[in-house]
Amino acid sequence: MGYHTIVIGGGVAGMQCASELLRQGVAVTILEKESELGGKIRNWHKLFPTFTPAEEVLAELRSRLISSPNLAVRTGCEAAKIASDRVVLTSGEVLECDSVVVATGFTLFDAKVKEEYGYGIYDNVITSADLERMFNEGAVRLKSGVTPRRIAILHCVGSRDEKVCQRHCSKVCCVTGVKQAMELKRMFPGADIFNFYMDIRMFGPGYEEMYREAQVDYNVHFVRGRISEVSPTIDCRLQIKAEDTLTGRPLKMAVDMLVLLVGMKSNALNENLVAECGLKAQPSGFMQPRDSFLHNVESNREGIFYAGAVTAPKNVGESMNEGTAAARAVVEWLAKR
Amino acid sequence: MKRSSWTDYQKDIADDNYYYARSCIRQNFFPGSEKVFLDILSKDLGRDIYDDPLHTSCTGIGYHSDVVPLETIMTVVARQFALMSEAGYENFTSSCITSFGIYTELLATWEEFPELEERTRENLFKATGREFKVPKNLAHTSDVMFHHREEIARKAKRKLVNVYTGEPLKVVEHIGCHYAKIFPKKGIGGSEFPYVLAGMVESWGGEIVDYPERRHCCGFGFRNYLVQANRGYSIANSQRKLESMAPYKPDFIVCNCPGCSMFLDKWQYTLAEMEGTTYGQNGAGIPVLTYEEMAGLVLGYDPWELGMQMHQVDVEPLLDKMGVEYDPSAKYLGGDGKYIGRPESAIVNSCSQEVLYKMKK
Amino acid sequence: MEISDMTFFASFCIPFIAGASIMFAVIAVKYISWLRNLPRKDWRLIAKGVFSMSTLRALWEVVRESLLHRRIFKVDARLGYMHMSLAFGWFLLIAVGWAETVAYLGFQWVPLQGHVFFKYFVPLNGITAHKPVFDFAMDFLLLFVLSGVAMAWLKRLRSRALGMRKTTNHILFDRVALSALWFVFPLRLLAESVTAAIYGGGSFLTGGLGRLLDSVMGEGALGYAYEPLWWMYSLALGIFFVAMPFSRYMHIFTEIPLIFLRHYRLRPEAMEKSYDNFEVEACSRCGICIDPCQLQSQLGINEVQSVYFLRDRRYNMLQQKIANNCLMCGRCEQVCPVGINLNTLRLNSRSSMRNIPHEGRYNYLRGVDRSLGEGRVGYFAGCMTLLTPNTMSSMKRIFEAAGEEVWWADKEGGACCGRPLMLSGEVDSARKMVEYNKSLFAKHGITTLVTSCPICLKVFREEYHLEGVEVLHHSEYILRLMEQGRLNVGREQGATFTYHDPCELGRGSGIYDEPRAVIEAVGELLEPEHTRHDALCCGSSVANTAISDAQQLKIAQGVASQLEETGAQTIVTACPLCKKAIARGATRQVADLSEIVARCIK
Amino acid sequence: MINFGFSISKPRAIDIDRNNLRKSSEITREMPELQSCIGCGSCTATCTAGNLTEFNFRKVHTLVRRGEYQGAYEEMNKCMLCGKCRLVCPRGINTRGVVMLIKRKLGDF
Repeated sequence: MGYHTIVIGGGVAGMQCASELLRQGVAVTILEKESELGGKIRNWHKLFPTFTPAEEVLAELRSRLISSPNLAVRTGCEAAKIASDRVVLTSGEVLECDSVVVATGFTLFDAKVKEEYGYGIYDNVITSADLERMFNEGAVRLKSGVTPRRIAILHCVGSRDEKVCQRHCSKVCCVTGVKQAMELKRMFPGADIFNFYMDIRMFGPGYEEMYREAQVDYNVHFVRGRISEVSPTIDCRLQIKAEDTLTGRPLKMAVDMLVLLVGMKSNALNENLVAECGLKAQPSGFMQPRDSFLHNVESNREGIFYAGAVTAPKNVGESMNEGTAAARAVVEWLAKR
Repeated sequence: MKRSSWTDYQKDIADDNYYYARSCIRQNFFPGSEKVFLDILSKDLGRDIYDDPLHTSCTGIGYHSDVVPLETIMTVVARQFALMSEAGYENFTSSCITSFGIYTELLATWEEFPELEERTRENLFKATGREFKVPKNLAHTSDVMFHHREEIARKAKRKLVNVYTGEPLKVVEHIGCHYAKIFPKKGIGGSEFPYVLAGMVESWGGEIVDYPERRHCCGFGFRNYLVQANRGYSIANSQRKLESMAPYKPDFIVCNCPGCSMFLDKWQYTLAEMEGTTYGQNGAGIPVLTYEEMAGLVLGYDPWELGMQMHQVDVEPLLDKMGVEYDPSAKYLGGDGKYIGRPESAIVNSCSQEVLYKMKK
Repeated sequence: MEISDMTFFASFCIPFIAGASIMFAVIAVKYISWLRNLPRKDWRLIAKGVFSMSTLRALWEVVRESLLHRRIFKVDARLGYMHMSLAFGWFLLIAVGWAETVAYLGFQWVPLQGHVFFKYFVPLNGITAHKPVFDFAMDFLLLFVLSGVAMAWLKRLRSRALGMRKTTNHILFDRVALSALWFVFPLRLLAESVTAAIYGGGSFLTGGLGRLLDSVMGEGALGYAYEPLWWMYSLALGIFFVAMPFSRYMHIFTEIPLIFLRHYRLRPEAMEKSYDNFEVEACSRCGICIDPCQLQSQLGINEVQSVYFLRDRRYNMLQQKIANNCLMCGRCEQVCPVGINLNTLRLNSRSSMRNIPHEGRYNYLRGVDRSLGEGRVGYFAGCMTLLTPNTMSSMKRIFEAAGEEVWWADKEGGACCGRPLMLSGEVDSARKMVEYNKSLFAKHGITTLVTSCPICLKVFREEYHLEGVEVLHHSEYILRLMEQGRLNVGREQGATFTYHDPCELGRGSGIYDEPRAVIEAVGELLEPEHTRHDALCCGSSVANTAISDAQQLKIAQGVASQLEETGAQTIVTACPLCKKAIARGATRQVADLSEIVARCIK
Repeated sequence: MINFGFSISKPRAIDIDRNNLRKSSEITREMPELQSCIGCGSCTATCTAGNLTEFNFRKVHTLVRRGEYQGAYEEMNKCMLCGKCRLVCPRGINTRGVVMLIKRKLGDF
């Protein structure tokens, strides 16, 4: 066809979208701000609910892109201004194109903002992303080098929280918390794992079954209640306080490690998309698709499309589906034009 | 200190020319502290601070106990501000945390609801014929002390160090709830990890103890203490804090809130008399200091001049550790040198754990 | 030679004599202590029964069951033959053997070993003239017993050949006794054959085998084998006798006093008592109870069936989880050849583990009365029925159609009947519920009590002792209304039903015909493969607190599929719990009896 | 000791570190499905005893799992074992078995 589309963001949605566009004969340039493609799951260990290694998914995605002469990958660069026919990079360089897919994903919530949990203050308060890194490194250890005996996992850090202006649900943290609890339990069968949750939202196929498995077969303890504060104990552990809302009693305990399930925040770049490119965002900061049902991979501007978590928190499978859907919408639009 | 998050919460503190508002509790239970604060500011630091005889209680205790209505307290506060304006000051500093909380809260209220400020102006004018300007700068006196901590450190006669071991003294800092829990941005270091006292302690050579119940309330809670039947709840809070800090073997507790200083000090006596438990080393209580007293000791003031004989838990073990020279016999002499009498011996001061253990049996 | 000069002792007899003495001594000690500990009430029953027809009837049952094993024949003819050949055959060997001694020696006292090892003592005492008729009879009987032994071996190897899916997994001690028993008869055969070969005598079996051995081994070798074989025979008997009172074979004797005591109306009760020993030790661990157990057949749970339960209880190694893991469906009790009251024993085992309830327990029931309406007829739906509201509304329609004034005992929720607590062994606590409900019934002056729950029915009938109140299951009540012409129902054209017998209603309360009569009045009834006494349990029995939900479901699915195989459109049952359970596993409509009646009311 | 006219309030918080979790882990080991409780409350909603008293099966077993054994035995003794809760439990928990187990572990059986 001779068309050229720029895909901004080389995460799973962007990669899938690019591969689909290439398959349909559209030339693609992927702009990626990091040094290589892969996005967030590059640092992820295993994916729920199947415990598939994230690397396996990435390897397949890379292989779909690898041999195409129509593909250009520009790493280490960011888009400053977007229009349907051209993208201006922060360096000032202008790239011409026929359409643009925005697949810039999300930003991980900065756990330091919830300072009562002591992230960055106490050694063994870590985030879910840190834990995945530890899994990838092959060892989960306390700062002192010993193995944790009791671990608390706190759900909804930076999600459903007016106090940090994150009203939305990040959707994937619940099941991630369950997955990580199970992985930890596999690693340390003798350890006690406590998941502190507000609601358990097991929205996907196999998720509820996984939750149940964690409860019954892995003996993971689930306590309904948000941890309110974290303090150090004299033996360098962490004392956490919460309410066990199902018994209506305050609850406290010392744990060796606290994992904060950080939520998905709308990408910091979205503000720029609104201010500079005439695109619309939702109150949550995520981009607003043209229509939630009929045009959910299209933006309010012709020729600019969305794929993946740029519009809302999504899991890997959903992001990839949107990549495919966006590619199809691009091709249709190009043909119609 | 490991944590640096306090730097995210900074506030402007005036450097000079303060209008001083006293604290009901502090001037009654720790009168030496208010005096020494004024002395330090004016004599040691050479700052201008005005102790106005016309000002009154902010009525915060009454307000928090539901006996003073909002309109009334707003008018009282407006009068304080009017007095400040009349005296030619713009920087308001209050000795009491409750008052500080009240001033902060009312300023925020007036900002959100200007009509309330208008009505307060009318009320004040009708009642007293005065008019007021909101202060340019509002700070708690501990903020002011924090602001000058490095200068005090330079002038220090001694440090918060155990003279026998050379180790820094272990200090538990307790921040009054109304300092930053209501308006985190108005406290140095915010509400989770306030730095106002920790900053002084660290500048003056001591070491801060971070213990599990650090954030917990001292238990005063206004109504909870004022009604006798509720005092069991009040004291249980102090007990929870003391139990939590005891394993760290702190050398003393320092508070910025007069109520907290009083309750953490006096409830130790009550707990010892009720249950036979003491929380300090060597079977005694843990001395509780106001930050003014702490600064006074650092600057070389005489402990009895600081009013430290007013404490329930004897401070002599701490003075010994710090190498402070004092006249033991002068402890109970009044300003005129006359003997003012001494309290009866109390478990919190005199008994070792072993004796207690036997008593309990 | 004079008989008085005859010798009836040889050193090889010592194991036999010792074994037999120990056996009789131990059995005597056991029986005496059990009898001594019987409660006074039981003694009175014995005194009343011993000089009555009961004794004769008991004697007849002993012949039927202890020797001929009629009940096992009912289970499976091959199995029956096996048990009969061993028991009756051995009995006859002893009896005919005794007659043989008499025939040779006249009525004369001969020591026990003289009878048992008669063939050995014949040549020893110079008796040369043989009595071929006895030789033949004894050989024939020996062959009879040996055929049983052969079948027992076969059963160990291939139980299905004898109609058993699964046989008992025995403990080591039983295996020793079993092996000794298996060797007794082959060794006897060999010893007698060798004797016949050397000294003559013996019929087709011992004589024949003797001649064969003679031709194969030669006389010298036989001479060497002669004494050792008799030794081994005696030793096998001795070992068996010593092991017997401590092993499953204690049943051989214990079943006999048990039959007598049972005819004198002794029964196990809610609390353990001395009589239980007779029942427990009368278990032969034949394992017939294993196959009907759905915990085994559906869930593959072993080691909990009655045979194991009784074994563990007998050896004082009963674990709570074994006692608790039973549906108490009564299917095993139905087939037990010894007729042991398995459910009651299981219950009183649970009871012995219970706690002593506090005085004030369940005091919250005091003064509570949430009942509705007025009438001489009381309707107690039962807790579970509250979760099957269709049953409730159908009963309401039936009552209205019949013009019955009804007092609704628990429509708005009431106290439990107490049976679930009893089934869990908390008999004393259950009494509180019994007292509460009784006072409620008395307060409202009912004369008939109808319930839709067979669990409640059983406890109302057996434990409540409601004077002047007739207790009916709704199936009985509905049938009665129809018979009295107070309830007119029409047939549903072409409607086919199958019926699931609830355990507590069928085997538990003997109500099989009434629900069937009701169903046949409204449509066609198709019987499933397992029905009436042999009906399966739905798996949700309140008696079992051990199995999981998934396991309950599996049992229910098994039952449902069997019911669906009948091709009936609707599965009918008469218990709310069964209905709930079967509905989980069924693809067809499951209805309570009352529902199909209510919708056919004219 | 001096009487000041009041007594010190006891803490209400569940202190996992102070509680002895041995019995609780025995209970969850024997009945792992108990951990799958999602707190829906249908057991208590249908419970006869729960409608006449404060008895709350869900709350009691949750407290027991947290090592709060005080009073659990007496509470469980309010249960009549009728089994309605087992019929309604969406997680398929063997509730009657749980009652028996908790009574056995924490009572004087």
